[in-house]
Amino acid sequence: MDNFNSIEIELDNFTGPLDLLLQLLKKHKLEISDVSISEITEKYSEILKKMQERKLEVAGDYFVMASTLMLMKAKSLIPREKEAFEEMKEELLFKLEEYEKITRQAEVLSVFLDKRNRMWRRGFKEDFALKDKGVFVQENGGYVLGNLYSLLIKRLKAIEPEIVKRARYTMKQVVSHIYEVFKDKKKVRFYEIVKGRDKSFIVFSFSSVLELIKESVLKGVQTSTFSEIILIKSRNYSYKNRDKVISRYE
Amino acid sequence: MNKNGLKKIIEAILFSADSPVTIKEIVSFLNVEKDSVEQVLTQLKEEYSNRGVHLVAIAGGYQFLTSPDVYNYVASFHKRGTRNSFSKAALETLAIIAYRQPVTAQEIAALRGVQSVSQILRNLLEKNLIKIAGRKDVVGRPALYKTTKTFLETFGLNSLEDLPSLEELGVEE
Amino acid sequence: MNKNGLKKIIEAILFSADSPVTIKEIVSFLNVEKDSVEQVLTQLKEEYSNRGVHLVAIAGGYQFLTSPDVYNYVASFHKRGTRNSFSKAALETLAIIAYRQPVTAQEIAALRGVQSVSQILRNLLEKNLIKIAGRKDVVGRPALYKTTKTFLETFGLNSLEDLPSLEELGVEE
Repeated sequence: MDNFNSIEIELDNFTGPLDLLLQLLKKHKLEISDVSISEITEKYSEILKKMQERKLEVAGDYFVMASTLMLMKAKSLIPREKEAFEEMKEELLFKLEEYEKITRQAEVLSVFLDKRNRMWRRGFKEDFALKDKGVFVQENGGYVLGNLYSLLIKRLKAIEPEIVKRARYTMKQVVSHIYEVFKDKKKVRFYEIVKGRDKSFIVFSFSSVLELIKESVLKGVQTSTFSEIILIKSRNYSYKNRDKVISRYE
Repeated sequence: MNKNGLKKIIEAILFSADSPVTIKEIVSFLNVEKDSVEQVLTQLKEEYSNRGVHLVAIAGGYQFLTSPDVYNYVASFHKRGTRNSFSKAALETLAIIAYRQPVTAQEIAALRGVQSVSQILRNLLEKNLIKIAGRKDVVGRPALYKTTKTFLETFGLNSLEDLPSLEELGVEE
Repeated sequence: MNKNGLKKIIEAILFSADSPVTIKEIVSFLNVEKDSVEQVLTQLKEEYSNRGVHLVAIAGGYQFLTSPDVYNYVASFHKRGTRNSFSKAALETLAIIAYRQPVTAQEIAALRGVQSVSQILRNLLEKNLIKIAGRKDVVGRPALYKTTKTFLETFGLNSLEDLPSLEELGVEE
């Protein structure tokens, strides 16, 4: 067994099982064959073990490859499984070859990147355009939107799951609740309507109240811009006829 | 370092800087004579004097700026770009309309957690990025908004199906 | 507009833009012959070829960039060290998309021998290096990924054709 400390293979630097296998084959100048499969399997498993010992997070992908190698090893030992072994070998070789091409192409990109990184664009831009710098939509407009939308949804989910799904309340419920609150009262602070309720209820209440004000069911009074809204029963409020109004809401 | 090498370095530094660079900064950075830096700057100024870009002594330092006689062209060239530039609020609003259409202003405001989006909607309507596509059959009959073909063009989409799904974006529905 | 006037304007526009400007944009903005724009660009490229700043054909357009041979000085002057860097896995993923586009996430994962590449794809999408360009017409209609103009800019490529083929790399197809 090799002394793993001397292996220059970086344990935490594989991009996947194919990468690990390829590095292993190169390092030990091995080829995948019935003679060497046992050795390869052993070395591969040994590295996985090392990775686990080092508490590196080893993705399941690596174990799938390990079991493939073990299966190949088993087949290589049984004469009548020779053909099956050859098939598996061909498939693995093909994958490795394709993967090797990709590593070459990745190297090409890395060379281009290196050269580009040695050039600087102009840092200063005279402000010919807007003062308020907007997000410039490039080719990825759809993704920009999608990403924003997903952030919105995530944000909302954290504070208020109901708005995202189907709202827990209907306008009907909220309006009916408002009618109840005003049943024995002439004047109510907006806060009293939504006291102890969640955000989506507040949102619905706010828009319902606006509607009811428009319909002269309620009157809204605010002493200054951000002060509390005080609601007062108005001429169209009628507890008896409430169902007629409520039914108009969805 | 020969003269031409020094000139190249100073030129590149001035070009890539985002504010004027002083002679002192260059001298102390390159550890060269003040004289030679001044000579290079004079030479660069001279070489650029009849170009579209000038080297200008400004705010105690030096900076490359576009020449004043082509300013109008440059300014209007870059203003064209603002057509496709949006505030984040506008983009959020567009995102909601794109994903949930048809939606009402109220629903958009609720999702964005703001009181009103009417100003933004007016703006987007003006730019022809959204349209009113009917009214919702509830009290007040609020307008229902949808995205337009211009929207698709502006965002480089073939169809609304090109919008990545929430799943692809790593969000569970 | 005489030749020198045109040159000044184009120079100033390119100089002040923060991303590559295409010939097409200049032609349509200035309403001049494509030929004369091309001539000016060739001339400018030539004039800047031995300076600290070069005119570079990139991402299908033109952009002034500092010359690579003064990189060290510029970088240490601005105290900006590492620039764009990518993990090996991200580079492999980009290589697959660049060379085989359009591809699905599943195809990328299979080629790399891993179960999932969604995290890397999200990352690349966020950086605007790749985009979703339609959907494959198979069950599930998976997204097809392509590289973007930002990818070309980031890697200093003028077009995808600049990428050497496997044959040129000495690999049999």
